[in-house]
Amino acid sequence: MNSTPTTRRLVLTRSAAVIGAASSGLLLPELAKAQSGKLRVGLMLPYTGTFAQLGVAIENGVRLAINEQGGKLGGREIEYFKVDDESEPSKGIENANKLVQRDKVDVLIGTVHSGVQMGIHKVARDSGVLCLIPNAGVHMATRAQCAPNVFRTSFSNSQPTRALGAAMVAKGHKRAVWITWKYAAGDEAFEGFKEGYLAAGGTIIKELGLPFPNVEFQALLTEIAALKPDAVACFFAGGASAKFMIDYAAAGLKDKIPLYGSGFLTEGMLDAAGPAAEGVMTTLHYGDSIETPRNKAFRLEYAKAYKMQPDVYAVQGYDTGLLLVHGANAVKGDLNNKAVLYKAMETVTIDSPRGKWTMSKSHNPIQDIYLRVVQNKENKVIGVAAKALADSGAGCKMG
Amino acid sequence: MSTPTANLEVFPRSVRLVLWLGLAALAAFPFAGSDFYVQMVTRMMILAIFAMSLDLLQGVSGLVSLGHAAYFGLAGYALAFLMPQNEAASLWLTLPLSVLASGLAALVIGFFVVRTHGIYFIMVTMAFAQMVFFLFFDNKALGGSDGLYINFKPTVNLGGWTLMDLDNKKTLYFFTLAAMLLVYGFLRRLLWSPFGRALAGIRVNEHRMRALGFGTFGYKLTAFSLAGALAGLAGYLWGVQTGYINPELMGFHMSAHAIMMVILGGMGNFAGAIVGAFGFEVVLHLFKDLPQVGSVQLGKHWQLWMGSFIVLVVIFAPRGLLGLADRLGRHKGAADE
Amino acid sequence: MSEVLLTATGLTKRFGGLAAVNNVSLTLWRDRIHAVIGPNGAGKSTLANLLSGDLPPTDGQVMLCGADITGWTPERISRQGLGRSYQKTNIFQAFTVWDNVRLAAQSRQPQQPWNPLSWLLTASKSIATNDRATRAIELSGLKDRRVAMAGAISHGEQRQLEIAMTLATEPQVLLLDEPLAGMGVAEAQRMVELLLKLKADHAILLVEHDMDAVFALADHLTVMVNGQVIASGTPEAIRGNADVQAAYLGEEHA
Amino acid sequence: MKSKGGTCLPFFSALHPMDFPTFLIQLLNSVQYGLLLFMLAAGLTLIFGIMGVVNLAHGSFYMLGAYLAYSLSAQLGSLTLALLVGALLSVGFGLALEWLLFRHFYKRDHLDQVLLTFGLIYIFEELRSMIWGDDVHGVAIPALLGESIPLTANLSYPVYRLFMSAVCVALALGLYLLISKTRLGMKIRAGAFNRDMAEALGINIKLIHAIVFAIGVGLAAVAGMIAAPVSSVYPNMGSQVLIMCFVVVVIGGIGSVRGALISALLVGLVDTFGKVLLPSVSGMLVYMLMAAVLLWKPEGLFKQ
Repeated sequence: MNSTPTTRRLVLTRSAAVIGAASSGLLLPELAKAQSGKLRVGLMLPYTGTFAQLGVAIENGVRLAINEQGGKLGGREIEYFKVDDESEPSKGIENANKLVQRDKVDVLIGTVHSGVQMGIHKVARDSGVLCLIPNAGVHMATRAQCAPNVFRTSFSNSQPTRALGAAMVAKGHKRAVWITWKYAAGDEAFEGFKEGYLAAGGTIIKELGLPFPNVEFQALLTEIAALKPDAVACFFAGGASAKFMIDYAAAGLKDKIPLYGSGFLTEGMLDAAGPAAEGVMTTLHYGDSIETPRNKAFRLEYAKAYKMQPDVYAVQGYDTGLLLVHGANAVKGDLNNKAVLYKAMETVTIDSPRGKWTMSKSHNPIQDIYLRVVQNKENKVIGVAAKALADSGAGCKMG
Repeated sequence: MSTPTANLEVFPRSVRLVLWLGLAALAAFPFAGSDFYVQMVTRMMILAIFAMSLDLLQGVSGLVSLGHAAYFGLAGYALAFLMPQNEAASLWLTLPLSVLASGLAALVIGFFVVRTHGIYFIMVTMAFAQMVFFLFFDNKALGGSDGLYINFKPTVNLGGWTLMDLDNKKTLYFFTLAAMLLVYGFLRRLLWSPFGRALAGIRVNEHRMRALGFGTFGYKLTAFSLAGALAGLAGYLWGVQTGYINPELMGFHMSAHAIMMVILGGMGNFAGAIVGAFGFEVVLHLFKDLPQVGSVQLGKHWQLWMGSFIVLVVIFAPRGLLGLADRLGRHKGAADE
Repeated sequence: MSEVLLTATGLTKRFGGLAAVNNVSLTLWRDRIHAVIGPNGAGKSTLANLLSGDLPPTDGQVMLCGADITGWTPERISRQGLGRSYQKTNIFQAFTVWDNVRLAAQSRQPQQPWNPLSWLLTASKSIATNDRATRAIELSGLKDRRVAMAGAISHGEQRQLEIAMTLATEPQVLLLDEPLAGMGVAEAQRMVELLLKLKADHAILLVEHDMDAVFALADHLTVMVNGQVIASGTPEAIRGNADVQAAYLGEEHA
Repeated sequence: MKSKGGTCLPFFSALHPMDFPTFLIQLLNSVQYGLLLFMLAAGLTLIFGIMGVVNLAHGSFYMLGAYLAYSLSAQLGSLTLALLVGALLSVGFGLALEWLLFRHFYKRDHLDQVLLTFGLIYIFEELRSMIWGDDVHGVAIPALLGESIPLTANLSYPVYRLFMSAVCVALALGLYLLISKTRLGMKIRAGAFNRDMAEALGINIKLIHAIVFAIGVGLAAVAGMIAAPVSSVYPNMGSQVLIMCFVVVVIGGIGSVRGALISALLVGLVDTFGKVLLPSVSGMLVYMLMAAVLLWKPEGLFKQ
């Protein structure tokens, strides 16, 4: 396809324009950074790709909590800065720096993907900027690499699954097969399950794993059938978890071998999975149907504000907002008063839709984990699987 | 496949001028830009080295590797494993070893892949890169899916005395700039060496080269290993700058982006690779930072703009930005006479 | 008093069932032009490919300058002293005439791509290479087309360039696949003169369609039909050969 | 490859025996997966082999199919109907795309094609997110295919998967007949063999190419639609199958539909048993297979 000189010239001028615009575009934020009195809140969340809707839910939650304070933090006006982290770990550092160094944010809220969190965490530790983790459960953030300026309001990867064991044994399921993807989150979820299940007196007869993000489960389902365990416990998240439940049911296993899992198996997957999800039991730090006024009020307010139902991610975002509000109020909006700020955040008790929770020494929630069962397309909470469950925080030097 | 067109190997004055201006800008930039932009440009220069290393294969030898990121990432991992947990290791030790690691990997893999041609070559390089990717992704011992931190920057000492402190962002900037210029100078030299000419011949007509008595396998394998080693240099610098490496650095997208950078700038002359790397990154950032217009957040749809941009480039500027500059330069010349 | 440079004995190439070249033997002498003729699909080009190593023979043996080159790679055979031009013009379109020939000449320098020192030399400054290239280009009469783009010059000139590149490798044996194909009268005439000039210190195998040229040039003729040699001998002998007239010349002159 | 803590899967967990019925079922799984892969790869290999176009965006067509199945089955209330309409839509889409972009790239360098289609991936992803959003959706399995056939005490095989396999086989046969028996097929082969010759024979090569491309897109989309009910529909689902498709095509030999079938089954086999027998390296196995095959036959099993 040969292009005429005119188009060529066009394109050159065009590309010249692009470059020019680019360079100016690169310097613009610099100029805009006239130190306004506004408190700068950075949101580094996935807005494209597999986790996009999680990013949106989290941002909604954060904004909801802050808007409850009249959109102010400790009396200060705020300005939001957003970066799409694409759930792309190789860009984690770069994107975090965009917020910390370019936009000079006072607090960085992010993110969903554990790999990206590694990047954010590095930047947070190096720069000392206040960092709130609204989802990613990667262990190191509140263990070996824990930092005074990093707080997590969601969970550690092993927290939800640690509560599974007791519930399963209670139901008489003493021999279980574990299945997950072979990646860090899967490994950490397994750690939790293993500790909880063995402690409760169960035995793991086999541990199955398939490469991430492979979704061809049939081979392993066949193996599960051959192993004939009392129950299956799993960790899957994202689109593929719906497929897993569908395949599991279609293979006729659902009625023979009960399926348990970390709550992320069913979160946001119930429409997709349909009947295949019915009866699946999961443990998580939240459930839509928690029968407390606090939760009801929150859900109503959220639905009003955003014309959609909140999920666990929205709650995590909301709690992140609450924590930030609490801290900011304690220092009258002066986030540089770190000592006071951190003290306030460490000693906080968050009155969350998921129930009251406190901050562990390693800055990870000490929270109740609920046992939920899927009933007519809803995660029905049928009890508390573990009260005030804390992450070990192993290797954290703080506190 | 179309008959290969002549690469823009010798630059007309217009292009040379642009390049010199660019260099001047790079040298001056740290004194103007803030830390963030200094780091950003440092990263761009690192990617430029990466792109140049690919250009040696893609542009000069006509070997399109869709797995070049593997060698980029490997050196980063090498650095991570060489760097002790609680003290800094020396650059004199870690740099050569990391680059060597990538080079050797490329040599071994190259031994298999340079036998294949055209689309098969594209696919086999991809396959081997995927293997490397999963090797690191699936194994906790190698860092697993979350990757590894590199807690220290390598020390650069001579005798008892510190040559430079790479923790200083400006120092790292100029160190990277020097590396980039060094690589560029080296590759330009190599382009006109008998080796480089033979590679060019292989690109245009490998069959004829063999009939003329060239053992093309040796040439291609050497080019592949050399490119791997240089990609390793880039990966090493990446590891030094970010202090965090993960499997995605070896992933499919990283490789594809490198290909794009080389094409965007213009193949076969290394300057194009540099221009392309900068252009690609700048454009990407530009699109992601697009402002809100009315109710639409333009930046949110950066994938759309990026995709369209790439498509337009392929259609209108198959020879890349430098190719365009060259073409227009000639038009002007014609007009003046 | 001339010497044998290449002998092929019982060369055979089968593609699946059919034999494109079947038990062909021939000998090339320095200072002689040996022409292979035959109708389309007679297996002439396949024969050429067997000799140059572009195809491995199914059976048979090839000796070149005292070495058994059967099954060698093209590059090795080339370095052993066989230079080949192609029926379908096979040059570096994207390079200038000079670069084409220079590159060909470079093939006779020691090749060590893995040697870092060789990466720092400048190819165009190699005196040995340039001399070789200059000789080849002057011999083939392309002296004043050096700077032209190989893709841009006339067909005839491209054929000359083919020869020039071959000569730049300083071969003992020249294997020319239809060098006259598609040439104008004048061009053809120049080519014929060139070949006669080259004959002096090369052994030449000429695969050619142009009968007049062949009979004008060749010292020895081999006639192939369906992959087999039906006749071999001096031009006179071939002219007189009944089979040949039946199988080939008849059709050709009809 | 044991590693401290976390999952340390025994390197060769097959050391505990696999009983025969289980083995048979795994075989069935392999075939079933292989057939699905084939349906995806067939379109790719056609476009490859006949137009010589490297199409990285093939996965996007798969995704397009899945999302079409989602919306259409909701609109029309029947998956079968959705299949038909979706197939037509996607073929139309293919024709448009061919006319707008691809036909200008047949003669271009592989490089340009890689680039073009990589750009398209970005565009399709964004359009998908604009049109359908980023949620995960499910597609109901038609009632009469919803059953499962009991195989062992506690394992049964979903009828729908058998249906999928059946469709794939049917398509494989259809393709075979189309290419080797019909006039169109003859023309296609002629075009692939030598376009100039074909043109000389008065074959409208442009039209042939357009048709083949559309068929390719159609195949990918249909694969997506068929798979939607079991795979569920989610962002980026295309990119995950893409690479696997390329592996299949390359192992089989570019342009060879038969090769694609064989290699798809091969890949299915390796992937399925790899997960069970060599879990610790299952991620790499398929690529090892590809590398091995190409070292043995640098142009795939069935070179055209």
